[in-house]
Amino acid sequence: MKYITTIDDTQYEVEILNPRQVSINGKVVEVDFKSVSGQPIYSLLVDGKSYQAHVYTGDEDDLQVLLRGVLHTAKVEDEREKRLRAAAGGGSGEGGEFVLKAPMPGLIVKVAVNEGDEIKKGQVLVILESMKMQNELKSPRDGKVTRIQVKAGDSVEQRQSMISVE
Amino acid sequence: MKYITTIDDTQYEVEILNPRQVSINGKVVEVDFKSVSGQPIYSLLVDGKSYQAHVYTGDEDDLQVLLRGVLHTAKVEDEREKRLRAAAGGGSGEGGEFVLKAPMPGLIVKVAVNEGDEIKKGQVLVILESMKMQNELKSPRDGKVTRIQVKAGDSVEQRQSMISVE
Amino acid sequence: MFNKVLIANRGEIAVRIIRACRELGMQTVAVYSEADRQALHVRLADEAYYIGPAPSRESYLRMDHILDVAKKAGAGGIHPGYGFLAERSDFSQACVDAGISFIGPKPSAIAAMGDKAIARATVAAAGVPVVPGTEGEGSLTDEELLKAAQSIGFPLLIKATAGGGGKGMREVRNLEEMPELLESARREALAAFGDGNVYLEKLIEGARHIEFQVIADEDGNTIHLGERECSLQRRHQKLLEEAPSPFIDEDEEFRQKMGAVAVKAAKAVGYVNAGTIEFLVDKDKNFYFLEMNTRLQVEHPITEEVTGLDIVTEQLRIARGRPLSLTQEQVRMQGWAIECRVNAEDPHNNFLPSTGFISHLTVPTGPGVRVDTGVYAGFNISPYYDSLISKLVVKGESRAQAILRMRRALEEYHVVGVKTNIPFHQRILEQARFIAGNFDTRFVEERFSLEKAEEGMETHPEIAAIVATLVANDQTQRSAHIISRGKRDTSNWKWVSRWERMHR
Amino acid sequence: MFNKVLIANRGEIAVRIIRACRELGMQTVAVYSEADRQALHVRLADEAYYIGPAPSRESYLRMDHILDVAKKAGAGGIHPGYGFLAERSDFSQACVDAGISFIGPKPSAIAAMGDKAIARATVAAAGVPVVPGTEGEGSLTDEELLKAAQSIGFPLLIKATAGGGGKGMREVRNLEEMPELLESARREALAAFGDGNVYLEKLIEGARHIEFQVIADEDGNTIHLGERECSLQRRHQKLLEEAPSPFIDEDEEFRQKMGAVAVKAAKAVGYVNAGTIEFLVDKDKNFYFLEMNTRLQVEHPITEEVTGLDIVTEQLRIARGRPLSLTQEQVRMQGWAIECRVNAEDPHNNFLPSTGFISHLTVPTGPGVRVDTGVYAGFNISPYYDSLISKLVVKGESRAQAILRMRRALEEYHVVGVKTNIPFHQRILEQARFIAGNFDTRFVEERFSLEKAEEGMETHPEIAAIVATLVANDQTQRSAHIISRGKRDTSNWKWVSRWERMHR
Repeated sequence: MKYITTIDDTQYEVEILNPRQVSINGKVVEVDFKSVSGQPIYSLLVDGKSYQAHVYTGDEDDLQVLLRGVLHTAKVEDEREKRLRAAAGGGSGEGGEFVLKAPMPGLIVKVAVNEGDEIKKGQVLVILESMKMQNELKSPRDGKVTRIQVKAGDSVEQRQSMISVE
Repeated sequence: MKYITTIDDTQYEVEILNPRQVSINGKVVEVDFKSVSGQPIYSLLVDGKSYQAHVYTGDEDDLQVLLRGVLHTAKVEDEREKRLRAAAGGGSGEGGEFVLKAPMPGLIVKVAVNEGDEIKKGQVLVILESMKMQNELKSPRDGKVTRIQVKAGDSVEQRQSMISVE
Repeated sequence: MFNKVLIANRGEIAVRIIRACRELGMQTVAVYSEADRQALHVRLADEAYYIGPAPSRESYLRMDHILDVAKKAGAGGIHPGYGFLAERSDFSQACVDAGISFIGPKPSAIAAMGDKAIARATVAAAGVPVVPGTEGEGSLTDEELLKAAQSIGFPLLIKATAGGGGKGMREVRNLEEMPELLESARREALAAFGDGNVYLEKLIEGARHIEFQVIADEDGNTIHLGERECSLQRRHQKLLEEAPSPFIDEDEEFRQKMGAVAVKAAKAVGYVNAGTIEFLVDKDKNFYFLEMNTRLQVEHPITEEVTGLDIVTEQLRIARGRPLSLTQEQVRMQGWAIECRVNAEDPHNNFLPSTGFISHLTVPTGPGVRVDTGVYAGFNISPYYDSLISKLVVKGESRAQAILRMRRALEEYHVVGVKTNIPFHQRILEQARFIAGNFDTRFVEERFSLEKAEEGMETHPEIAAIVATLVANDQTQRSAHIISRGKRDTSNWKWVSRWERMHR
Repeated sequence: MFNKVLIANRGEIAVRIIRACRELGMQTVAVYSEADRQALHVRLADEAYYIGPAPSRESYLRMDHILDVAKKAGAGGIHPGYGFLAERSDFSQACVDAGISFIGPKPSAIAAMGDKAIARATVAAAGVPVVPGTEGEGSLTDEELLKAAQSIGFPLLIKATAGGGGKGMREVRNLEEMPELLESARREALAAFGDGNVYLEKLIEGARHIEFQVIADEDGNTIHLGERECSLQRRHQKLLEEAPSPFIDEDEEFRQKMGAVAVKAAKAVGYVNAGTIEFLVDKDKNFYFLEMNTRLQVEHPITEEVTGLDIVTEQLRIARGRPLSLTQEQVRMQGWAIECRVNAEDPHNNFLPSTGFISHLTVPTGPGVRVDTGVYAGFNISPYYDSLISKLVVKGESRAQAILRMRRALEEYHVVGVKTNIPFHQRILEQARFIAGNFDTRFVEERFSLEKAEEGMETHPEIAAIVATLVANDQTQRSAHIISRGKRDTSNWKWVSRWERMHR
C-alpha cells in the first residue's frame, strides 16, 4: 500500500512493502512495529533504534504523533485520496472568512471590537474567562469584523462561533 | 429490574427501582452510581459514604468486586435465569469427576501419582514449574486417579487438563 | 481531639490532604460540585457530599453549604487547601464559631496578612524590611495612586489588595500608561476576589522570588523549614520551583538570616500552623517582605522532599493541639528538589487553557520521582477551575542530578486528550541560564522563547512518517475488517462479550 | 570512558538501570526475548535487540548473543541487573576479554563469593564469623553430608552451593528425613542452577536476616550504607524489606560494628562496585556471615531512600573509574523506608504464580511513594520469568509513618488481570508482631495465616451486592442497545470512528 504522508510541512512517500519492510522516499528500511494493546502507544524498532510514539487523532482530524518529546502533526493519504483532493482544487479557503471559535468553554468578559471594525493581525477580539484566567483571543490576520455573535457576560461552549472576520 | 445477587456465599435480592434508588433485601437505599469512562472502576455514594470498586469478569465468568481492599465474588442473575437454573437441577457436579487443569503455562517437573491410585485431599498430584518456581498442585478432595494426561518434561498451556480424579 | 476532617477543596490538593489523613488514620469527608462527581478526591475519600453547581461561587466558595456538610458528617476539622476559602478570615471564624477546628491560622492572622497594606505595616513595625510602596489603608483612589506612584518612582507594580497568584497585577513603566492599567487591574481583581482594591509597589529589577516555609504550633513555637526558589514565573504565575534556592545555595548564614526574619514576620501576627513568607531578593542580597501566604502552598512538596518532613501531617498535628515535632536545630535540608507544575494549557498557543477528556495517561515513576495528581485516565478536565492538573516533583542528591532526573521524568510523562505545558518545562530545563541558576522573575518573559528553544531540537520526521503511516494503515485494515463482519459477530465489543460470558 | 550501556536483563530492574543511565546522559541498549518485544525496557531504551526465544537459557542467559549485541551496538559497558548472568564470573570475564566494562565486581570476586563454601572459608580467614556448617570443598556425597550433619547438630539447612533465593534449600529436623530432603534439594538446585551440589548449615533459631549494602571503588575505598531488615520471608523468598532494621534501630554502635565486618568481608575478596553481605542475627545480637550477593539487590531502593544515594548511578560512576562520591563518615541514614515486592501470584491459593494480561493498573502516587515497575496496563505477564512485577517503596519520617504510608499506598494500588500478593502485604502490615518489629525469618510460615488475618476484616457485602448488580444491569442494557443497532452504525467502534473522521 502506497501513502503520501505529510509530517508538519514535509511530504514523504511511504510504501508498506510487507509487515517488516517499509520504503520511505524510495529507501527501504527494516521495521519492527508493535502496538501496545488498549493504548495509543506504539513501539517501532528501526535498525536497532527503539522509538516509542503516542499517536492520536487531533482536533483537525489529523494524526498527532508524540515522538521523543516532539509533537508532530501527520496527514496520511493514499494515492486515490490525494488525486481526489488535487482534483477538488487546492487552496480553497485562503482568502475566505475566518471565524473565531471558543477554544474552550468559558465566560465572555469583553468583546473588544465592533461589527464593521477594520482590524490588524494580533489585535485582541475577545477576552474569555476560563480556568480562572482571563485569556485574550487575537485575530490571526488583518481584516474586517463582519459579524459578532456574543456579548460580555455570555457563557460559551467549546468551538462556539464568536466573531467573523473577512 | 429484580436480581438475585450472590456475594461470596450470601444471596441478596436487589431491585433497581430507578437510577437513584435500589432496594436490597426489601430495604430502599439512595444511591449515586458512576462509572469511570474507559476503566473498570465505579464510584458509589450511599448515604454520603464513598465507595470505589473495581469490577471485572473473573475466571469462572462471575464478577469480581474489589471493594476497600477486599475481593468479593459476585453472581448476578435475573429472576428468569434463576428459575431456569433451578429447573436444570442444582448440585449437578457435586460427586462427579474433578479435573486438575494447569493454572498457568509451565513445565511438568513430576507427576506424583499413578492412574488408579487412591488419594487423599491435599495430596500432591503434580509439580509444575512456572516463573522460576516449582509449584505443587494438590488434590482438593479424596478420590481415585482415573486418568493422567501429562508426564514429566511436558510443557502445558494454561487450563490444559492434566489429571482426572473421581 | 477530632478524628474526621472535611477537605474544603478539590483537585490534587484535596487528594494530597486525604492521603495525609489516611496516613494518620483519620476519616475524610470530600465535598464536590456538579462538575466533580467523578473527581479523584470524591473517589478516595471515606465520605463525599454534593455542595452545588460547577461554578466555584456556587459550590467550593459556599461556606454555608460546606459547614452544613461538616456538621452533618460530624467532621471535627476542616482543611481548606489553597485557593477557594483558604485565606478567608470569615471562613476561619465561621469554623471556630461552629466548634470546628480550622486547619490553618487564626482569623486574626489571616485578616492581618490578607490585606496586603496592613500586612506590610505590621511586619515593618516588627522590623522586617518591606518593598517601598503604598502602605497604610490600601483603599486609595486612582488619583491618590497616581500621585503616590510619582514618589515611589517607576517601574512599579499595581497589585490587588485581596489577591495572590498574579491576578489583578500590572506592571507600570511610566505615568502615561498607568490609568488604563489601573482600570484593568481593578477589573481583574474584582472578578477574581470580589474586591477591586489595589496598591502600588516598587518593582525590584532583576529580583528573585524566594520564599520561606514557616510552621508554628499553638504554644508559639515558630520555626522555618528553609527556602524555595520561585523565580521561574510567567505572567506572575509560578511554573517551576526548587528547594533550596540556587541563589542562596551554600550560604547558610544568609539562609538563617532570612529564615529568622521570616519567623519574625510570622510571629508579628501570632501565626499558628503552616504559612509562607515571600521575599523579593535583589542581586546584592537585599531582601524585602512581599507578602505572607497564610495557607499551604502549591509548592510545599519540594520543602517536604529536602527536609523529610510531611507538612500536611504536621498541619493536622498542630490543629490537634500537638507541639511541633521538631526544633529549628533539627531542621536539615538534604539534597535538591524541583517541582514542575503540569497545567492543562497549550504552551504553543499563548498558554491557552485546554479542557477535555484525558483518554490516556502515563505517569512517571522510579527513583526520586513524586507525582501529586488530581486527575486520571478517564477524567474530564472542566473549564471551571484552575488548570493545574498535577505536580511533578523530583529529588536528587544535587541540583544537577535533580535537573537530569526531572528531564527523564518529563520524558516519561504522557497526557493524551488535553494539551499540557510539559514541552515548556522540557525546554526550560535545557536553558544554559536555568542550568547555571542565573535567572530572575522575568526570565521566562524576557529571555525565553519556546519557539526558539525548539528550533535546535533533534527531531525524527522520517520515523514519525513511518509510524503515522503504519498506524493509519492498521486503522484502515481494522475498520475494513469490522465493517465486513456480520452484525451478530460482536465478539470484539467488550460489554457484549462480558455479558455473554456471564450468561452462557 | 564508555557512554553507552547494554542492560543484560529485563523487567523492573532493566527499567531502573535505563532510568539511571538516562539521568547520567548515557545511551542505553536493551536486549529482549521473543516474550518481551513489548516490554517496558524495550520501549524505554534508546536501542533494542532481539536475542532469542522466550526461555531464559535461549535468550537472557546467552552470553554469546548478548556480547554480539554489545559489540554491534558499540556498548562500552554491560549492567547485568540481578539474576540471569549477574553472578556468573565467566560472563564478567567474557566482558573483560571483549574490552567491555562489566558493571559489577571482578570475575575473581564473583567466583570466590559464588561458591558458598569457598566464600565462607575466605571470610572466616579474614576474621568474619560464619554459621557452623560444612565448609571446605562443598562437593560432598550424601554419605559425607549425613555424617557431617550429626556433628553440626539439628535443626540444620541444606543449601545449594551455586544458588540463592531459597532455591534448592531444605530444612532438616532430624537424621531420618534427611536422605529424602537431600534428594529433592539436589534436584531443585540442578534444575535452577545446573549444579546439584549442596552444603549444610546450622539453623539459627529465631534468627533475623539482616544485610549490609557495601560499595567499593577501584582504588579500594570500601564503605557500607547501613543495613536492611529482610526477615520477612516466605519459603526463603524475601517479600518485604525495611531500612533501617527495627532490631538494630538506634543501636548505632551495633550497626557500625556489623558494618565494619561487612566491609571486611568485601575487602577479603578485593570487592569493587555494589554488593551485599547477608548476616543471620540471633536475639543476643550474635551475627554470622551467610553469603555475599555480588550484584545489585532487588531491595536496593530502601537503602537509596534512607541514605539519599542513588546506588545504580554510583555503580555506573564506579565502573567508569570514578572514586566513591562519599566517605563512610558522610553516610547518614534519615527516616525509614519499606519495600513490598508486588508479585504476580495468588496469596489465597498457595502463592501460585499468576500469568495473563494486565487490563487495568492504578499505581499509587503522592508523598513518600516510589514505584519501580516493569509492567503497564496492556502488558502480558508470561510464565517464563520470575513473578516480581513491581516494587512499592515508601519512605516516612519514622517506622510508624512508613507503615501507615505503605498501607495507604497498597490501598491505592490496583492490578486487574493477574492476581497479586497485595492482600498478603496488607494483612502483614496489620499484624501486631510486625508493627512491634518482633519477627524472625520464620514469622510468615509459623505465625501468620492470611485466612485468619482476613477473618476479622471489615467487609461491605451489601455494598458489593449493589455495585455488582448495577454493573451487571448496565452491561445488559448496553449490550441490548448495541445488538439492536443497525450494522452500519458503528460509531462506538473507536477505530472505525477514527478512520472515518480522518477521511471525511
